Amino acid sequence: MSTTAPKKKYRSQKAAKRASLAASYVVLTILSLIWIIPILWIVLTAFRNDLNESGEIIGTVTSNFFPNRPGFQNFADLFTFKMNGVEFVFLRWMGNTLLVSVVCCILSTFLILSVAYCISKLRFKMRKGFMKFSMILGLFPGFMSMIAIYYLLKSIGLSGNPDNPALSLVGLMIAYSAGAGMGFQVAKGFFDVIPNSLVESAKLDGCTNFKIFWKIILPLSKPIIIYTALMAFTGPWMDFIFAKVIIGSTNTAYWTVSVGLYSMLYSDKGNPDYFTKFAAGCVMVGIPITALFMFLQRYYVEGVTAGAVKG
Amino acid sequence: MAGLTLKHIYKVYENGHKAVNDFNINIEDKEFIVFVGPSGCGKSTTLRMIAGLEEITAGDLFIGDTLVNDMEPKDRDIAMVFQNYALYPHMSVYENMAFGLRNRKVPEEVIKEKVLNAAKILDIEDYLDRKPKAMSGGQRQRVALGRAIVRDPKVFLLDEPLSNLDAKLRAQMRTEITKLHKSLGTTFIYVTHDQVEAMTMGTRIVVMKLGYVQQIDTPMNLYNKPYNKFVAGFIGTPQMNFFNVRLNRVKDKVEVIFANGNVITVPYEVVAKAPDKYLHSGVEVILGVRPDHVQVSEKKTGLCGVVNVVEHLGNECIIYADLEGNVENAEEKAEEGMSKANSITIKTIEGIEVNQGDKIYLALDPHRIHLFDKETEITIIEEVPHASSFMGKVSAGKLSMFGKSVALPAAVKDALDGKGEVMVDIPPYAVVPGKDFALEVHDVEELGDVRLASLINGDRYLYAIVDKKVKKGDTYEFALHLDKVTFHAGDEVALAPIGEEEALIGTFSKADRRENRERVIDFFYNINGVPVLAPRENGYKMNQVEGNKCYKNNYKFVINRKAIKLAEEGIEGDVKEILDYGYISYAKLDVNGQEILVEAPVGLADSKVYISFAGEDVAVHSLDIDMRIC
Amino acid sequence: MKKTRLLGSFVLFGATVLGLASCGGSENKIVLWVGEESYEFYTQACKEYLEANTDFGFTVEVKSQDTGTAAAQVIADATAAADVFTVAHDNIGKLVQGKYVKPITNEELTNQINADNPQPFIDVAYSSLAGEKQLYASPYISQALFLMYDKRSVSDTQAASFEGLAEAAKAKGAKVKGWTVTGTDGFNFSFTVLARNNETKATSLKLFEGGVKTKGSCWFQGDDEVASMKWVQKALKDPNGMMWASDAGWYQDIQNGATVSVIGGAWHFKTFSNSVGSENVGIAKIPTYTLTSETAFGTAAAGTVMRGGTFADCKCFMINARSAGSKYVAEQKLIQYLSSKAIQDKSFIACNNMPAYKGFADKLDMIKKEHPELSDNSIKLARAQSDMGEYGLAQPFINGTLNTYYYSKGGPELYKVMADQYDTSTKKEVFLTDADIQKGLYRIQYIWQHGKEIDEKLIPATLPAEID
Amino acid sequence: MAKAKQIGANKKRNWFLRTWDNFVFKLEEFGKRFVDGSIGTKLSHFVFGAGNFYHKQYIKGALFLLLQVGIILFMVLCPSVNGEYYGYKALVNLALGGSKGGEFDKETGEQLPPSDDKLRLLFGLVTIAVIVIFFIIWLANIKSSYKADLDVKQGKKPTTFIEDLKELLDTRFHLLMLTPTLVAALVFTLLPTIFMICMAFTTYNDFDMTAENTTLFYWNGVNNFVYMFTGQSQLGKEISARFFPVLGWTFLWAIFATFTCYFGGIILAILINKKGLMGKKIFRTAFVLTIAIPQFISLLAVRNLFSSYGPVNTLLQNMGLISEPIGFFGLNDNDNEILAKVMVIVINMWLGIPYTMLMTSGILMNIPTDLYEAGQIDGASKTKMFWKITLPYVIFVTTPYLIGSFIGNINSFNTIFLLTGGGPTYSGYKAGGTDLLVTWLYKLTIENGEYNTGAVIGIMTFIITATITLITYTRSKAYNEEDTFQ
Repeated sequence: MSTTAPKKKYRSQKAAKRASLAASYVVLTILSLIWIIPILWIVLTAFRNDLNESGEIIGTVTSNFFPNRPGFQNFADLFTFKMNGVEFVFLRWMGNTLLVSVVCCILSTFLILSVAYCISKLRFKMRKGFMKFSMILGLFPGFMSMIAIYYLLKSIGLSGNPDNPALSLVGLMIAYSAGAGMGFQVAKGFFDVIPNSLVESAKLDGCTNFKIFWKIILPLSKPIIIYTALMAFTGPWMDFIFAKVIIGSTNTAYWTVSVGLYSMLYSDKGNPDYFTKFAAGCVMVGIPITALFMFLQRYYVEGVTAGAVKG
Repeated sequence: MAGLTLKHIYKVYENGHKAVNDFNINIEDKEFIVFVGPSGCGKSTTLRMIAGLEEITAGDLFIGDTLVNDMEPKDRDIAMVFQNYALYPHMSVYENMAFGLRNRKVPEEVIKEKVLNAAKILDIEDYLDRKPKAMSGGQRQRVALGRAIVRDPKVFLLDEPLSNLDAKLRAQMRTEITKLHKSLGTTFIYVTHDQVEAMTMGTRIVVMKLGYVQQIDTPMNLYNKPYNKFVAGFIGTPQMNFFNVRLNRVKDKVEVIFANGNVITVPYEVVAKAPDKYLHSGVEVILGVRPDHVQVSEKKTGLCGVVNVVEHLGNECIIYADLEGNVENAEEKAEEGMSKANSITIKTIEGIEVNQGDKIYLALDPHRIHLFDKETEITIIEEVPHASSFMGKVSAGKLSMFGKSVALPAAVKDALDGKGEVMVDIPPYAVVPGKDFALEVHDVEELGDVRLASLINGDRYLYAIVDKKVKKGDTYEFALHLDKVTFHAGDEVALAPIGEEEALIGTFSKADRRENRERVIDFFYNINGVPVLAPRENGYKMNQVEGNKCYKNNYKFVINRKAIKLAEEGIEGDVKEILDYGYISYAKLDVNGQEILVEAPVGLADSKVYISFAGEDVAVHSLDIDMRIC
Repeated sequence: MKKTRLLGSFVLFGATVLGLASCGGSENKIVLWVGEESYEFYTQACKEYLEANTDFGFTVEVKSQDTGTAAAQVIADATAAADVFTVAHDNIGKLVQGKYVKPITNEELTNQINADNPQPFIDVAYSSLAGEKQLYASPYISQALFLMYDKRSVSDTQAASFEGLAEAAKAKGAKVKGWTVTGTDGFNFSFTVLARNNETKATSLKLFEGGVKTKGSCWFQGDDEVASMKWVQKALKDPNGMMWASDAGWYQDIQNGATVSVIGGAWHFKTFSNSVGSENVGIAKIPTYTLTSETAFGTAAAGTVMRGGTFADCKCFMINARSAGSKYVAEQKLIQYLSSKAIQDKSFIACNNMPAYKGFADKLDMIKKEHPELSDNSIKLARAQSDMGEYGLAQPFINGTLNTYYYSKGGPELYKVMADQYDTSTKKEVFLTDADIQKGLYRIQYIWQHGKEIDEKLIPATLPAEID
Repeated sequence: MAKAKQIGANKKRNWFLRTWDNFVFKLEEFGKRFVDGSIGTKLSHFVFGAGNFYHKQYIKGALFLLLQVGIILFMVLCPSVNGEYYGYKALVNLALGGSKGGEFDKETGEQLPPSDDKLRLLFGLVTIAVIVIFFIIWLANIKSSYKADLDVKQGKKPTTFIEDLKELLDTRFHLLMLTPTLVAALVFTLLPTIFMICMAFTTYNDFDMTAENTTLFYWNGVNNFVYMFTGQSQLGKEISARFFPVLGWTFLWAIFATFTCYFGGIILAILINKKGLMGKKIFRTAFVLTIAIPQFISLLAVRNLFSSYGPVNTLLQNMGLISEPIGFFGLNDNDNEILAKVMVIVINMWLGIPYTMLMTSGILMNIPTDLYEAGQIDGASKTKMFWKITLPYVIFVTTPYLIGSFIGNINSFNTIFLLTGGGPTYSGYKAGGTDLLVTWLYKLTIENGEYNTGAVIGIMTFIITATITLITYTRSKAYNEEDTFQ
């Protein structure tokens, strides 16, 4: 019945919406796949126990994405993995890193929060000076100071000490936490959001500054406390340059897990055959940290936005 | 329970912005003072300075009679209710109210009793264990009040506490706060931008604009006798109508000529106190009349308009009308804040049959009109008129006025010889009992501690401050203190009056001296190299406000002329001339380039003279920013 | 200044004072660094030694530290380094010059070193500091490059010559390469630099001959070298010829069949056998290559058969400079035991370390009989390394500064650019003509003799030319 | 009131004059304090804590005294670590510079190990820091005893130690909170940074045995900088040839890395936060995964994924797109440098986008929705709304972050180091194709021990980042409104 006047072609809002939604679903799935593939590949490699002709497990990178013969052998080897004559070295690395990250988490969170509170809520003579000082110091590339820090710690026997190498872990803790205080910007961004009238009414109620911090500010800053603790905790798990210099490349038993994993492949003792073990190690390290992240994601997002907005 | 005194309080931020300028007030105990004004006028800053949350740049703040400038907020024994209530979100209502007392180590049972008592007053007993999040705005507002009450402080500070509430709740809370003030009997200082709250709650109101105090007075005085156009426009709703008009005196009536040609007349009595120059339609002035003082009249009046919009509010109605008469560019003429040259608002009781398009005649209540100077926007009908001006003839060293002629003292004679006709502005305090002139007393007004008499001189009045004895109808014999009078010849000033104060530029310094093995520091004002010992607390204040700069910068020292004496030695000044005003004579001195007048005997011969004054009489003003330091 | 700042700095300062006391090596422990592959063996050896000599007076702690980077560790932080450590002999110069090591003074040890070792190793062990020669190192492992090939694709005869390797590779695939090298530093691809005439075993190369740095002691512009360079340039272009190790590493190139053989040392053997499977491991001397009309030059006429050469190197024990008193004496006794012939044999049996002492090759068959459990691969390994001895050249070593000239300062990198005929910084084809090649070799020789590159303009027009 | 002529109105004294005045003023005040202070104060100029003892503040007095004795012992006894001295000897060594190394120990005639000259420079700086602290403590102890004098003069009792501690919890609370971080920052950040800066003015170079004299370390003024730009020394030539190409690439990298991640993150956030889209949580978790995994694991995973025999190369070969494996990350010498740079930026997007996406989603949540409704009514199309409402709002809010991330990217080390290790190496030069200033600095210092040249590069990087920060930061809104908004 083409006689009726042609319907004015305008896309009904509902149709347009559905089409654009469909398009974004497709795009998003592709993008998520792209983001997931490398991680998926490492996890799959961790479970790959393909054999070469002579029946041994192929440890190197191979062309197949999916394992022909999945199994837990790599993890088993990882536990008994020996490097530089040190038995069960991977477990020791995990232990060392856990110890360092727990101590750093406590120390750094305390330092960051105390500095952030001071800069955000207290007014004192050298306040702008301190902020500029911390900004400028942040601009220097860190490598050169690594050597100086190594020698500073060495002079108080906390690193490169042949008698008790375990002390270099203490040295690493100090080195990580020492710099933490200067990274107060994100926490300060969060404290700025807490209304000043709360602090002022507490002052009128006769509180000392300490009491205001302890009784009023801290109870209200659960998200930023968790964000800072999370960042401080995951720090030692990610750094592999600094730790190697402080602990020393011959001190294998006291390495952190990141230094260990990196050395498995790319140091002079590295061997491409260890790649599957490396993948297993990555999975072992990745799982706890990812779980922590997913669990605390809400606070992480809050920290990120608070920091970013105030800068 | 205590009063408050603020003397010359200034607040200047580092970037030079002057938030509060020369704030002076003396608050009695149990008063309910309201600071009102548009946002950014410095009202909250002043409140925060009283609370100690903001540092006072200069000036003295007394609570009771103790100086509290440097005292910690918690020691000032004041309580404050914040605009956003500032309740601790993680504490229950009970803990919120008890927090202050716990800090002061008050025993738990006393706290419990006080909190419950306060809760009863504000009937929030059954919310005591709730968290602030779980309560409405009004309830939270009450908790904030409760928190202040339990402290039973000397002074109660409230920073726009009702601005976050809805209209109905706001009205209800207004009455509750006023009731609270009555029951507690504490001094309240209340900050708001809502003039309705100010008018309904305050015993006295401070109107502020851009950091300057416009007027401090009771609500009714503000309503009826606004000091300037801003206060008039700010107080009262709907807003006062303003028109640019000219005044022309015709015998005992004064014609008010509108820009669009309408003319109305008011009795001369109403504008008697206005300076004469306004009354000859030479100068444009601003006429202000409140909508409630404009009535729709049956019979024809000089003012008529066409009804534009009518708003019925139940018990009264508001009519917006356009005045008739051709005004070429009515739109442009209306500056900011002025109602368009030809539109007027009228508030009348309900029941008047008026609807859009009707032509109505309007009658202004002559006794409720206000007139403001166009430039300064200050009212021209001041309670105590600034000055009354009359013509006078000068010939052969004699001045003939008021039907009499009197010999002129030397100083005036030299200034006026050959001027002939002069216009003389005579301030009320320049008329003193004496033999030179006599006029009949038309009326005497009692204005607080001042008695103002209006003396008839032809068709105008000379206003004079008189003592108890003078009554209506007497003939008052008086003389004129010519040094306080201004003589105009043509349009430039032939002889200006002599002010009360003198200003000298100098520096500030300190010196140590040993007094029984102790180091004692003295502070000095140095003018022209001559040190004058300054009071010690001024020295501390200078250091506090200006820091180390105080010993480097120059300052303006303002001294009351009465306090300046001639002495053997002191600040050297060379005499330029002697001004003899008959009852008093002055020496005009040049103190290294700065010219000042000092009381001096007529016969003073020597050309070089030394003047001295006491440090206590000196007020130090900063030169960089217009601020009185101490 | 506020009071609390003092508390903070006081606490830190106190820590510094206290910390100092705890530092410094403890007295009665000797720390020994050995290569990772022989870590177990030497731990066991030291245990046996201590049981045998109860009056030794020191405990010994063995740690594993790659011999390649041991020297760098010592220089970086001498106090944190071991008391006795093992380095490849090319590091001796640096360590002696920087006074990080102590000379060997023990009479018996000196005699053992002079008696057991071949002359090139002895020359290397002595070094001069401030003019006076002293014994610093005790060799215990010898090394030489050799060929490792995948027997599944290369027959033993093909492994004898590079042309054979190319042929085997061609059979496997159009793009399969004949052989690769394990690294691009001066040592690992020096087989063409050190190539010799297969029969006469002579070469026109002179590398600090007689261990002196005089005008004539270096010569790199000989016809053999030019011919070898032209040969290696062609080999790199040949689809089945030579390839550099890929980013994934030579190990994966073999495993994935990109190449069929690799030239490497004993320390690559374990990884190589893992990648192809121990039964497919083939070992041979470095193959020969025959010059063709394209690759011939001057006296190195077409048809001459050259064989790739190698450095005859050794790993040695050295003593940390901080050793003193009775510990210093004990350390030398321990070195004497660990570098004795008997222990060297045991270490060969346990972890394929090629002994350094003279005449080991002849004992090979006897050892094979006594230790049937030894795989014939390890025997072949030993055989290949000792055969290469004739074609080997002990790395030149005059004093600390010398071998860093040879080894670095752009020498090896320039050689590689010549071989690739492509300069990555200028993105242009270079060294295409014989004259360019001679100019390149001249520049490398200049580096050997002066430790820095010569300015382009100063190169004389007619080459080859003497350099003083 | 006769208007007094404005003579001598204060002209604005510039900053230097003002600081000079303050300094002179403080000096006079110091002199006066000595003259009229109590005996205790006078004594405290020489013996720390004397003033406090005089005023019966025993604990405080004891603390000051202990500090003085401790520092003097430190300076005189020169404690030594591995043969390197603190104390006055360190100062002497620092001034002399240049260690002959290998002196012979007098008693045993043994040859001493060479003094490690890095330590010499460091211990010299530590000693100078101790002297500065000594000076600060000296001033503090005088001021504290003078304050006690004033208290006595005004009839008050001098503050007891407990009162001082209480004061710490209130009026001087910021001191208590900042001191640990400040001390840590001074010792572990400032001192090492100064160490680095000084290093640029010495000949210090771990492995350069070619130096004729064997002194490893002596001050040679600005030669390092001169060498670098004129290429006199062989090393200088090498550095100057590569400095500007590397600088150019560092900027290119910072710009690309920052803006790709920034806009990528915004677009992704908008996609995910589209109304009516289900499964937001799942999608976001997929992306957040890359932030959760430690960076070095994900980067090494990607590096091996793209290696010659890894899945990607094999896939491309099977599909016939390429004949032999491509070196994506310039790990082999003659790989394509441009490809390496592009790949590094793409992988950096893979790492950076989730972070900005999270941040933007947080911000998108609090864009007032009525803006969009108004837009819809005005008939604005989806894209118009993006350009006119969403983008301007997000950009306005996140400008401080943008600046921060730009600076971060100039110093971003992991991505380049782990993926390309500096990219296709240039024959003879240390800086490779994709080397940033930071990775090049790492190669120079940690790998090759050329500390002085590394320090020069480090200082150059600082100067560049500092100028950018100053220009953008001071003009940005965040700086001047920093504390007014609260």
